[in-house]
Amino acid sequence: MDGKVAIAGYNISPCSSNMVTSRERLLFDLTTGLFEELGIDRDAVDTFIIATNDFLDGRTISNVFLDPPIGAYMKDETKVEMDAVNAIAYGWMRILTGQYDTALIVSLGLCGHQISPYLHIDYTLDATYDRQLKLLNELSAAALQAGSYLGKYGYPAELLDEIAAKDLGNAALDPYQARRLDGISAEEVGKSRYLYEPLRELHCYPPTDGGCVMLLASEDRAGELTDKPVWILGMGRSIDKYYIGDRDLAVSPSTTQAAKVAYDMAGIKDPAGEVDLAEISSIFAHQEPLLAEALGLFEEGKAVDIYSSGDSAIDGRLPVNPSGGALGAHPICSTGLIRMAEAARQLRGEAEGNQVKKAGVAVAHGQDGMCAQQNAVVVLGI
Amino acid sequence: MEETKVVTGAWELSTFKFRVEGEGLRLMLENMKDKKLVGTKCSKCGTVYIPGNFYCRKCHVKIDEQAEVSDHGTVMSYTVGYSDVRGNPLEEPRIAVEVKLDGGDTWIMGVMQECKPEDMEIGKRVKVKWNEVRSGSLQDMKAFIPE
Amino acid sequence: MMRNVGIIGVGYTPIFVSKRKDVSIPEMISEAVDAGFRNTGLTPEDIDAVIFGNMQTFEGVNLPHLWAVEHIRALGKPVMRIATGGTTGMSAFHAGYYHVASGMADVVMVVTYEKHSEGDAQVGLMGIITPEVMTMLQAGIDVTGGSGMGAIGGGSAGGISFQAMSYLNHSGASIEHIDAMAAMERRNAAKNPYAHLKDPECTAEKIAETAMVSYPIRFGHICPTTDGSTVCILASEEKAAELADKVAWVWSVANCCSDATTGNLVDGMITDPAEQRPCMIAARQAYERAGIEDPKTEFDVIEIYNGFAHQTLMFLEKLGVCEVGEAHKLLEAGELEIEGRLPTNASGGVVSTNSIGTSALNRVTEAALQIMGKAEGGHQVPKDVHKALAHSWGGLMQYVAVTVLGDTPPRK
Amino acid sequence: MEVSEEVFFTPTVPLDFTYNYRVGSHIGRYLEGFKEKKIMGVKCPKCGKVFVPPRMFCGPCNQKLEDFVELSQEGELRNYTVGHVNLVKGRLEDSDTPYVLGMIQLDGADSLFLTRVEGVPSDEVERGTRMKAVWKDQVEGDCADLDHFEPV
Repeated sequence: MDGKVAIAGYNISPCSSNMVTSRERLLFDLTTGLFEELGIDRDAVDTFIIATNDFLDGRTISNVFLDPPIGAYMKDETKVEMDAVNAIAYGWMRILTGQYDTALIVSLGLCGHQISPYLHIDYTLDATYDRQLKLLNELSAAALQAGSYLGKYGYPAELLDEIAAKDLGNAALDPYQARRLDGISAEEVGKSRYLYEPLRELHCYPPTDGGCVMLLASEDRAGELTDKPVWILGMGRSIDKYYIGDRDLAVSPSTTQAAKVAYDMAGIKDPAGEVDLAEISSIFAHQEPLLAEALGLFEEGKAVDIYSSGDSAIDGRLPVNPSGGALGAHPICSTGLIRMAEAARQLRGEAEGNQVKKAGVAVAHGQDGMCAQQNAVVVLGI
Repeated sequence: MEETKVVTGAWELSTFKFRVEGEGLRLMLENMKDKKLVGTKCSKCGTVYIPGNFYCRKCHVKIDEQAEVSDHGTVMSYTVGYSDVRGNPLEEPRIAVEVKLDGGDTWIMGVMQECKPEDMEIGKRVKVKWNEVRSGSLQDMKAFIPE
Repeated sequence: MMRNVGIIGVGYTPIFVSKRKDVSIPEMISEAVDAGFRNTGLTPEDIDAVIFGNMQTFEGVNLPHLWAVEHIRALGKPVMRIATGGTTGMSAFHAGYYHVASGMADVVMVVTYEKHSEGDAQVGLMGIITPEVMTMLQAGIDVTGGSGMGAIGGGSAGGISFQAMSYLNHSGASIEHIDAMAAMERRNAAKNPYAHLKDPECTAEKIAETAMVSYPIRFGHICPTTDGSTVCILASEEKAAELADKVAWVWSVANCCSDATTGNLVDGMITDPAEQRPCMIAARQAYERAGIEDPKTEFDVIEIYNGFAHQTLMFLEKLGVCEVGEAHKLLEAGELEIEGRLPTNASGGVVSTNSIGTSALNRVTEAALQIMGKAEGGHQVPKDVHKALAHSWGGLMQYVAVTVLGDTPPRK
Repeated sequence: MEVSEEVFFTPTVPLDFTYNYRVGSHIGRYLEGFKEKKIMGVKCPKCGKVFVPPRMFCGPCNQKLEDFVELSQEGELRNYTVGHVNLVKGRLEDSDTPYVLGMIQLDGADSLFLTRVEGVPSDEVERGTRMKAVWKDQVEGDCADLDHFEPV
């Protein structure tokens, strides 16, 4: 790979279950806020990439009214209809060609007040089979995955309470998270109601409104824009089979494949030893250790020890989701980008109450589809 | 080619709760009671939006200034409708116009009345036909008619 | 560092028709994917990444690549879903281009489709502005009352009439020219095995007999809704040399957007839909990047995205391949015909075949096949094709994407 | 980023967009089998695996699948979840009674099959239980014909 690409800046919205805003207003405020911080205006942006979804926004061509509010009037704009980590991948490639020096990645998901987020997965299902059977939905599929994961290693269901308590504790310290349950214990998590066993309400992401924007820049341009560039060291993306009956749900081969590509690019040989922190789009509690294993950060079969020892806590050996992750907020399409922004916040040493001790190399992850069918992994460094 | 079974599905748009920006539209509606058309003006480029907008779509800056525009304007484009999009004929042709109101920069769509299709042309001067009774609704502006 | 990128193969579903009753969505897509592999001799192992695009509200399937992952042979590969409305196919192609140009992939497959028969295209288009229409209702307007609002209900068809009228007014062309344009494209379509509405004997008079929808748009000027899928395979220069006999090289890509031009009472429009400044900006940028000095003389073939027949004429002018007001004269002189000086939409264009997700990609693939000399069924232009221009528009008439292709690599 | 609710119009859409899906050759063949209370799978000529429901491709082998095989109506419960809620148009609603969804490996199949499980209390479900298919009395070649599975 020739040339380097940096995160020059980002702006995360405070997320909530009901953000009293419109898509236009949210994106206008996010972009102008970022531009102000960087001391630039829309002229400094060469190309714009929007990550939204027609089914979440409730309209055909969901980006159709979003170009002026992000400053893209009479400029180059395109849309990646996936988690915004994929839009980052596109912006990164555009800059690598040398044709563009800056790319603004824009994402929003109004999945709290505007739409039930579970419908978004319903519409991805095989329209001729699964949607006719009406048994599968995002939650029942996730529960089957959780059962498969716990069953594989013989983990107790209480592991899920431990994971969620760790994440929700972190989320309570983070200014951008929607679900704020200060000081919640694993026991209290274990008292929340069952949705689909073994998943309880607090093991699952909360329906969330939110958004995030991020400016990528070439090496030369990054130097002019910021004193604290965070570099994209590696990127990988991959996809698994569709039918959950075909998949071993306890593992995530596509995450492993994506991570291998990203680590190879970044020159990382021993991820568990070399990565300082991870921000993972685990939208259900069991997905955090499952994906951390696929990312090579956790040893398989050791999840109970890892969570009981505090190894993955903010002050642990390898903090995972020090921001609280997607159990704190999951504005679909933005979640992976927020993970990247949270990782950048750590690497820049600006994470305040969530700050980990050593932050030199971070991994961020985004997902799409049922049971994390499609995954994107990015390695960041300073 | 063998025909295969049909099954159904839906996109449940009825479950959506949209929030559509309404600052500018509400400003216009309020003033329409008094036969006034009030929009907003970008202090950077001077573009006058009717209905108003909370930011300038061209400049990407916030807008705070209001601006009144005339209820007279110029036809920028028009069309004469003969059938609906599925080909069912309309009872009589209808004229729809895009009008740029004097003092404003945006085109707004409306129905043209008191004018035959053959008398229509781009550049034609028109004015708003106000409803006698006005309630701050889009109905207050009944149609465009020749000046 | 920008690498050279070439198109090494194209795959279409065997037919583009209004209703494919025999196959499911993924099954139909697989036909184009199979054709892509058959036409190039490649296998899925050769593909590094897949780009996928369509307009998903037309079928009500969200992220269809997830369901169709095995049909598009994408397991274990990076898949990027691109969706930008009418320009989707070309935006997806551009994403494929940047994958290869950046060095992140050597061979990329771009997959697009639309299966309009599973939904209602008018309703799908209505979905662009449903909240705005509902807002107008809430604000008191009688949406059923006038053709203006009725036209909005028709999605792009309504605003299109304003565009066509404005175009006729400033270009000097007449509605009879739009009739003649549509007729030429339907005749060209008859020579393209992958076109939908074919009429080898079509004339302007025949088009003029079709019902007037909203003056100056007649039924005969409007694209059909089509079921079909298109695949395009891109490769780096090194891989292209290894894998392909004929290559159409990508000289440049560019795109630009303005503001959604509905002109409704929630958002008044700020640009004339016939002004098409984004088209002029994108074209200028594409020509600069490709080193095109005189767009009026350098192109041998042009493919224009024309959901409505007047757009062929309008965009020829906006792309700068002729003067404003000149396009209809070129048409009258027969210069736009397959055998003419400036063959335009030899494929029959979108006005003859519109499976929306594929439509913008088909402009690129058709231009590429002309360069390769592989256009089937009699629509290959007789002269050597060295440079070709492909265009697309989308959104509410505010997105434009263009691609310039050539028969040699653009850079040493 | 947030402003007063009064700024906005909050329209709703009074209708859902509807679609008609062609099931295609493979699900078509599967549902044909249902008319005779048969469960059809499809076998990959390369890896030999049998998939249910049938689909056109084996991704890992890049093989087109055309070899339809009838599967046993019995199999083993491999995974399950107990549902305490229903999702109705995306909204969570409490279920009157907990219900069981199971992933069954039919004898002769290599993929798991999602179904409702009945005939066993939701707190007594066990992986490894042998299960059998229970059909509706009237079958029409519809997904709903195969009603549920229950212990053998």
